[in-house]
Amino acid sequence: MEILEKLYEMTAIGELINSPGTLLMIAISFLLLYLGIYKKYEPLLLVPIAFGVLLANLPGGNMNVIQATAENGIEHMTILEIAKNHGIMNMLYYTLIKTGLLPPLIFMGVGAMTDFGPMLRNLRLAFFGAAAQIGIFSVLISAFLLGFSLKQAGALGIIGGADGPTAIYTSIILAPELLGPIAIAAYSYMALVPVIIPLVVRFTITKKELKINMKQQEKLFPKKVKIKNLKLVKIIFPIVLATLVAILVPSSVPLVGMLLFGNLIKEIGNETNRLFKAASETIMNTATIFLGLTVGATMTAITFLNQETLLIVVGGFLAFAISIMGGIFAVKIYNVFSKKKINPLIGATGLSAVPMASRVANEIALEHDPRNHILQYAMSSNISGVIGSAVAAGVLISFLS
Amino acid sequence: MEILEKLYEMTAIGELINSPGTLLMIAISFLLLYLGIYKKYEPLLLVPIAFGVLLANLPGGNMNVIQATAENGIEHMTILEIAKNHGIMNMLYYTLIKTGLLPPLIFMGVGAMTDFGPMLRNLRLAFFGAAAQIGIFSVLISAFLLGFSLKQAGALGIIGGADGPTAIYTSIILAPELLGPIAIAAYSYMALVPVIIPLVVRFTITKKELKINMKQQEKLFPKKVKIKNLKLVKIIFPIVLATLVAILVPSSVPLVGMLLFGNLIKEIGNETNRLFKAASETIMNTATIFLGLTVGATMTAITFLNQETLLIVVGGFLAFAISIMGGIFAVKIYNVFSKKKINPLIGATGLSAVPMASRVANEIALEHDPRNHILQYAMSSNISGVIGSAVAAGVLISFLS
Amino acid sequence: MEILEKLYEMTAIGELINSPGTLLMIAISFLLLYLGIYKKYEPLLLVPIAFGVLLANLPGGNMNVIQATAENGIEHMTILEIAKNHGIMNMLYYTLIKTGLLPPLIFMGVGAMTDFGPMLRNLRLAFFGAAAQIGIFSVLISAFLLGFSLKQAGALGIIGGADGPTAIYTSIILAPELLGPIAIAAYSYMALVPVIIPLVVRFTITKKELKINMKQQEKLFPKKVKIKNLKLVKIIFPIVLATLVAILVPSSVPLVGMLLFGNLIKEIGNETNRLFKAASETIMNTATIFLGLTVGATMTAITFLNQETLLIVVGGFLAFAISIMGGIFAVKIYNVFSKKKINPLIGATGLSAVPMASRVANEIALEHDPRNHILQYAMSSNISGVIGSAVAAGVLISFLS
Amino acid sequence: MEQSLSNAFLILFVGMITVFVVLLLVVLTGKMLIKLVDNISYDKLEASPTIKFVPKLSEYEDREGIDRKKIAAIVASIDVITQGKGYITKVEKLS
Amino acid sequence: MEQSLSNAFLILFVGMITVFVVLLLVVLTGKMLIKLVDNISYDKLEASPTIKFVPKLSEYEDREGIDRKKIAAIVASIDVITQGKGYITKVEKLS
Amino acid sequence: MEQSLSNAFLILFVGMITVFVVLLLVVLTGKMLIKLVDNISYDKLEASPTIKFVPKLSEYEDREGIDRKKIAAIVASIDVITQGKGYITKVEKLS
Ligand code: NA
Ligand code: NA
Ligand code: NA
Repeated sequence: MEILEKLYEMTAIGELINSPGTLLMIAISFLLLYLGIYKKYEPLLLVPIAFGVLLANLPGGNMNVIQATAENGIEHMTILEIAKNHGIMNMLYYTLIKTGLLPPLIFMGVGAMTDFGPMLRNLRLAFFGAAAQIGIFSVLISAFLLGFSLKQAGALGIIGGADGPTAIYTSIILAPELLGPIAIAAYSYMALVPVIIPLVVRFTITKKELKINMKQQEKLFPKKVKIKNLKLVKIIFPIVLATLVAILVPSSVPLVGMLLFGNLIKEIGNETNRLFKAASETIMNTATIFLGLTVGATMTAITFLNQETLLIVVGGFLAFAISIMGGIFAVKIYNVFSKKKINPLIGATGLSAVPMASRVANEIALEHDPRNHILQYAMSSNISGVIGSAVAAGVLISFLS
Repeated sequence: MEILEKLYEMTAIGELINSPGTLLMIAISFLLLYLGIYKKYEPLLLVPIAFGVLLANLPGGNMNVIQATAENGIEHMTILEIAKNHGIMNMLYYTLIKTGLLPPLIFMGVGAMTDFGPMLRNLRLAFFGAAAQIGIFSVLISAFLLGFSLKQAGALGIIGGADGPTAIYTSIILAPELLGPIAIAAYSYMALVPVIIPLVVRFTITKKELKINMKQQEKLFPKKVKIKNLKLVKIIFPIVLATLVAILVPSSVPLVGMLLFGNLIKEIGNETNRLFKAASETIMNTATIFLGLTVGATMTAITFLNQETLLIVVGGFLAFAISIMGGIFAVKIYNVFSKKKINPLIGATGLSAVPMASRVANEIALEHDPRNHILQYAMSSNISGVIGSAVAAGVLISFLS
Repeated sequence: MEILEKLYEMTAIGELINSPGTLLMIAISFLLLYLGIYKKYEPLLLVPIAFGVLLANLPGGNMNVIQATAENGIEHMTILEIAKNHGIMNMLYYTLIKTGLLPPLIFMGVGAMTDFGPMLRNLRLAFFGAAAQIGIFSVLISAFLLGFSLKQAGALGIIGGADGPTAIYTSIILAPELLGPIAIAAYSYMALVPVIIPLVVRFTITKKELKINMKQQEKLFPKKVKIKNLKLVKIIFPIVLATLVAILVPSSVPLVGMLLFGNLIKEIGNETNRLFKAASETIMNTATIFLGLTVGATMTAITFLNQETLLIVVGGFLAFAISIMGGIFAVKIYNVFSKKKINPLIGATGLSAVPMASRVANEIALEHDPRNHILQYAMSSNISGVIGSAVAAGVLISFLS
Repeated sequence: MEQSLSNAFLILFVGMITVFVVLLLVVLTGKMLIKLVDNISYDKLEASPTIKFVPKLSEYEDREGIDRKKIAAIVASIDVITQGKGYITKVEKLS
Repeated sequence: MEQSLSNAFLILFVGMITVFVVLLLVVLTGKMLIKLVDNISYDKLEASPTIKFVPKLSEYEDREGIDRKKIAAIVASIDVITQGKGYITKVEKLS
Repeated sequence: MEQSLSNAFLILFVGMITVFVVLLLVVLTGKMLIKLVDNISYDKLEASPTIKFVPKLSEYEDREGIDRKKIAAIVASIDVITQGKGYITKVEKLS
C-alpha cells in the first residue's frame, strides 16, 4: 500500500488532475507539432517551441520557465543557483534569452545567409520596406487603447515586423511576460504569409495593377547605373550601412550590427570562411534549438491561457495585414506621381518574412500574367523590410524601455 | 642563487615531492590513456577524462575541480569570480556539469543518433529492458549496507544502468563527490561489455538456450502487425513516449525528454536537418570534450585515492553483472510460460550499452550457430534499456534528492 | 518640433559631435577592415576585431566593453545583471574573455591543427625556439623603464612571442586595460612577419650564412636516429610534453596543456575524430568570432587614443625584432662551436607566427640559392617557438600576477 | 539506519515496478500507434495539403532546389555502388 | 493615460519617419557606393598587392596536405562538368 | 622602483633559463621517446589485442569506412546525373 502511495506521489498524475489547463497546453503543443511537422509551418522554430511547451507543461519535470520576480530573486542568482533551484530550462532561459543574447546571434546567422545582391540591383525598391512597418505602430496604438501597457503594446505591435528574432528581442526587453504568445504568433503568421498576403492583395490591388510588368518598365525607363564590381560593393555595403544605422538608431545596433557583421564575413569569402561557418551553422543552429525550446518552455497554462494571448493572436494578425497594406498603398501613391510604374505586390513584400513573401508575390503576379516574373524585384523590398523592422524595434526600445 | 630559488618556487617539483599521491594519479591518467587509445575503450570519453586527470593533478596548474563547500562559497560565486579564484576548469565544471546541463544535452545527441526502428519492429522484446535494471537497485541496497549514504548508494547503483550520461547526471544530483570514480567505472565497464557479457552468459545460459533461433521462432509464431508507414510511426512515437514518461516519472524528463526531442528532430528529416546537425554534432561533440575534461579534473589524489573508489569499482562491476543476469532470467521465466521462445541473450542486452551489447550478444549467438543472427532483436531490448535506466535514474532522484 | 527633438535625442549625432575621438576610432576600424580584407592581414582576427571597434564606438549602441571597477562592481554581477546593465558585448567579454576561457580553447584548436612531425624529425633545431623569446623579456625591461608598471610591461613584452592567443591570455591576467592595443599589435605584426623578418635578416645575416644548405649538412653529418613508428611517437609526445611542462611551469598549463590535448585528439585519429572536429572547427571558429568582436569592443576612444597605445605599437615592433635577432644570434653562436652548420634563418623562425615565418625564411633562402629548401627545418624551431612563448607567458604570469 | 534500509527496499520495489510499467506502456502504446497509423491512408499522407501554390521553401531547402527525382536517381546509384552502406546527407545547389 | 496615448502617437510618427529616413539613406548611400566603386579600376583591385612572395596558406589549407595541383585539376574538371555552378567545399584525405 | 627593476632583470634571467630548460627537455625527451618507441616492435602494435570478436565500430568510424574508389565512382555518377549542379558533402555509412 505504501508502495502504491509513493508511486502515485512520484508521478504527475495528481497534478494533472488538479490543473486541467495543463491538458489543454499539451493539446496546444500537439497542435503546434502538427503545424510544424505536417503542415511545415517554419518547422525549425515551431518544432522546438512545441516540444518546449510539452516539456514545460508536464508537471514535475521542472522544465518550465518561471518569470523573475522580486520575491524569487532569479535576476540576482548565479547560474548554478538558478539551475539547482529551477532546473536547466530556466538556466538556459536566463543566460541565453533573458540576457538578449540569442536574437543578435541569430541575426548574425541571418546576415551570413542573406544576399544583398537583389537589393543592390534594385535599390529604389528598397524604399518600400519602410512603408510596410506601419502595422507595427498602428497596432501599438490599438493595443494600448485595448488596455495593454505601452511596453506590452509595443511588443505586440512588433509582430507586424514579420521577423522572428526581432519580435523575440523586442519582447524580451519590453514585455518578457508575453514572450511565448508573441513568438508563437510571429512565427505562425510568418508561416501563414502564403495565406495572408493573397487575402490582403485581393482587397487592395486591382487586376490591372497586378499585371504591371517590372521588366517591361525597366526597358521603357532604363536605369543609368550598372554595377561593375558587385563583389566589392557587397563588401563595403554592410560596413557603411552598419555605421549609418548605428548613428541614427543606436538601439538597433545589437540586431542590425550583428546582421551586417554576419553578412560581411560571408561576402569577404574564403579568408573568413571559418567565421562564416561559425555564424551560419554552428552558432545559428545551436541558437535555434535553444531559442525554440526555451521560448516554448515559457508557455505554461497560467501564462498562456488567458485573454491577453487571444488579443495577441488577433493583434498580431492585424499588424501583419496593416503592414502589407502599408506597403501596397505606398507603391500606389508612388505610381500616381511616377511614369515608371511599380507593381504594388513589391510593396506587399516590404513586410519582410524573407524569402516567403517574395515567392508568394511572384506566384500571384504569375497567376495574372505567366510572363510577369517579379521575384528579384520583390526581394529588394523584402530584404529592406528586415532592416526596416529592426530599425522600428530600435525606436520602440529606445522610447519604451 | 636567488634565481635558482625563484625557479624552484615557480615549478611544481616541491609540491610533487610533498604529495606522492599525485604521482599515482598521473600513473592512473597514463593507464586511462592507454586503455582509451591503445585498447580503444570508449576513447571519446576516456581520452578527455584521462587528460583531465593529468591536467588536474599536476599541481600549480589550477586546473583541478574543487568541491563546493559552505566555506569556499563557490555555489554563490559569479562565473568570473570562479574563474579568477579557481581557474577555467572550475568555471566549466560549475556552469556545465554541476548545473546538470551537459548530460541532458548529450542525451539529446544520443536521441538524434538513435534509430527506434529495430525496437518498433520487435516491440515485445523491449519489455526485457526493464528486468535488466535490477542491478541498479540491488547494488543500491548492498552499497548502503556497506556504509555508503543512501544518496551515494543510489549514485553507485546507477552504474548498473550501463549508460554514461545517466550515471553522470544522477551522480551530480545525488553524490557529486563521487562523480569522478563513478564516471570512470561506468565508461570502463561499458567498454568492457565484450568481456563482462560473455562471462555472465557462461554461468547462466545453457548451450541449448543459446541456440534458440529468433527468426525461426518468428516463422513458427508469426506476428500479426506489420508497419506500413514506419516514417510516420517513428515521428509520432517520440512525442507520445515523451508525454507518457513525463507523466509517470517527471524527474526523468531532463534526460528522457531531451533524448526524445533529439530523436524527433532526426526523424522529421530535411525540415529540421539544421537542428539535427546541431544536436548530433555541434552540441554533442562540444559537450563530450567539456564533459570528459571536467569529469577527469574532479579526480585529484585526495578525492580519488581512497577506499570508496575501490568499493565503487567493485560495486559497479556487480551492478553490471546483476543487471545482465536480471535480463537473462526474465527471458528464462518468459520462456517457461510461452511457446514462442526467446533467446536469453536478448535479455542480456537489456543492460543497454548501445550498440556494443547487441554486437556482443550477436557474436555469442553466431559462435553457437553460424546462422543465428540475433542483432536486430537484441537492439530492441538494448535501446529500451536506455529508457529503462533513465527511468530508474528518475526514480532514484525523485526519492533521494 | 517635439518630434524632431525626440528624433535627435534618439540618434547618436549629438554624442558624435561631443566626442570627436569617436570619429577617429571609426576611421581606425575602417583602416583595420582595409588591412584585414584587402591586404589580407590575419583576416580571421582583424575583421571581427575591426567590426567590434566599429560597433563599440558608435555611441548609444551599448556594445562597448567597460572596465570593471570597484564602483561599477561588474566582477560581482551575475550574467543577467551584466547583460541588462551593460549589454551583450560586456556579457560576452566578462564570461568568455575576462575569465580567461577563450585563449585556452583557441590553443586547443591550434594544437588540433598543429603537426609536430617536422619538429620531431629535426628535434635539435627546436632548441632555437628558446632564444627567440628574448624579445619578450628585453621589452619588459625597456617598457618598465619607460614608465609602464611591471604587469603592463610584461603584457607588452609578450607581443614578442608572436602568438595571438598567448598575448591575449597574458594581457587579460596582467593588464586587461591594455588588451585591445596589445591584441591589435600582436596580430598586425604577425601579419607583417613577411616584412619584419627580411628587414631584420638584412642587417644580421651574411650572404654566405644565408647559403648554408641544411640538406647538404645532413648528408655531411648524418643523423643516427630514424623514426620508425612516427604515429606512435606523435601520440605519446603530447602526453609526455604536457606532463613535463606542467611540472616545470604550472602556470602555463591552461595554454600548453590545452594545446597538447588538442594535438593528442588529432593524432589518435579516427577514434577521437568527433573531439577533433569540435576542437578544430566548432569551438575554434566560434571562439574566434567572439574573441575578435569582444577584443575589438574594448577599444573605445578613451582607452585607445592615448600615449600608451603608441608605446605599445613601438614596443611591440621592438619585441618582434629583438626576438628574431635572438634566434639568429643563437644559431650564429652554435655555428661557432659546431662543425655541422645551421642556417641562421632557422633561428629567425623561432619567433613562432606559424607557419608564416617558416615560409618567409624559406623564400629568403631560395632567393639566395634556388635549391636551398629549408621549410621543413624552419618549421621545427617555428613550432617550438609557440611552446617557448607559452612557457615565457607562464613565467610572466607566475611572477607578476 | 533501519528506517533507511526499509527506504532502500522501498526504492527497489517502486523503482522496478516503475521501470516495468513504463516499458510495458512503451510496448502497448507502440503497438497501438502502429495500428492507428496503419488505418490512416498512406496516400492521403503523401498528398500533403500544405499551401499549394507556394512550394514550401525554407531558406534551407532553398539551397537544395534540386529536382527530387534527380536526388532519387543519385541515391539509387549510390545504393548500387555502396551496396546500401552509404547515404548522401546533402546535395546542394550553389548560389 | 492621455499622456501615454500622445506618447503612442509620438512613437508612431518618430518611428515611421526614422524607418523612412534610414531606408532612404540606404538607397542613397547604396547608389553613391556603386558609383564610387565603379570609379576604382577593377584591374587595380585584382592585382592585390599583398606580400607577393608568400602564397597565402592559412593553416587550414595546410592541414589537408593534398597536392594543390590535384585540387586545381579537380576544380577544373568540376567547373567543366558543372558549367561553373558547383564548387567543392572540402576535399579531405581519408586516414 | 629600483626593487622593481631588479625584479624585471630577475624575470629576464628566470624566464630565459626556463624557456631554454623546457625546450632542452623537449629535445631530450623527444629523442628518448623516439628511441624507446623504436624498440617496441611495430608488428606487435599492429596486431592490437583489443577484444577480438567485436569488430570495434564507434558510430563515427562507421561513416568513414567506405572505399575511396567507390566515392570517386559516386562523385562521377552524381556529376552525370545532376549535370553538375550538385555536390556531395558527405557520404556516410549507415549503421
Ligand atoms: Na519587416
Ligand atoms: Na540501461
Ligand atoms: Na613565440
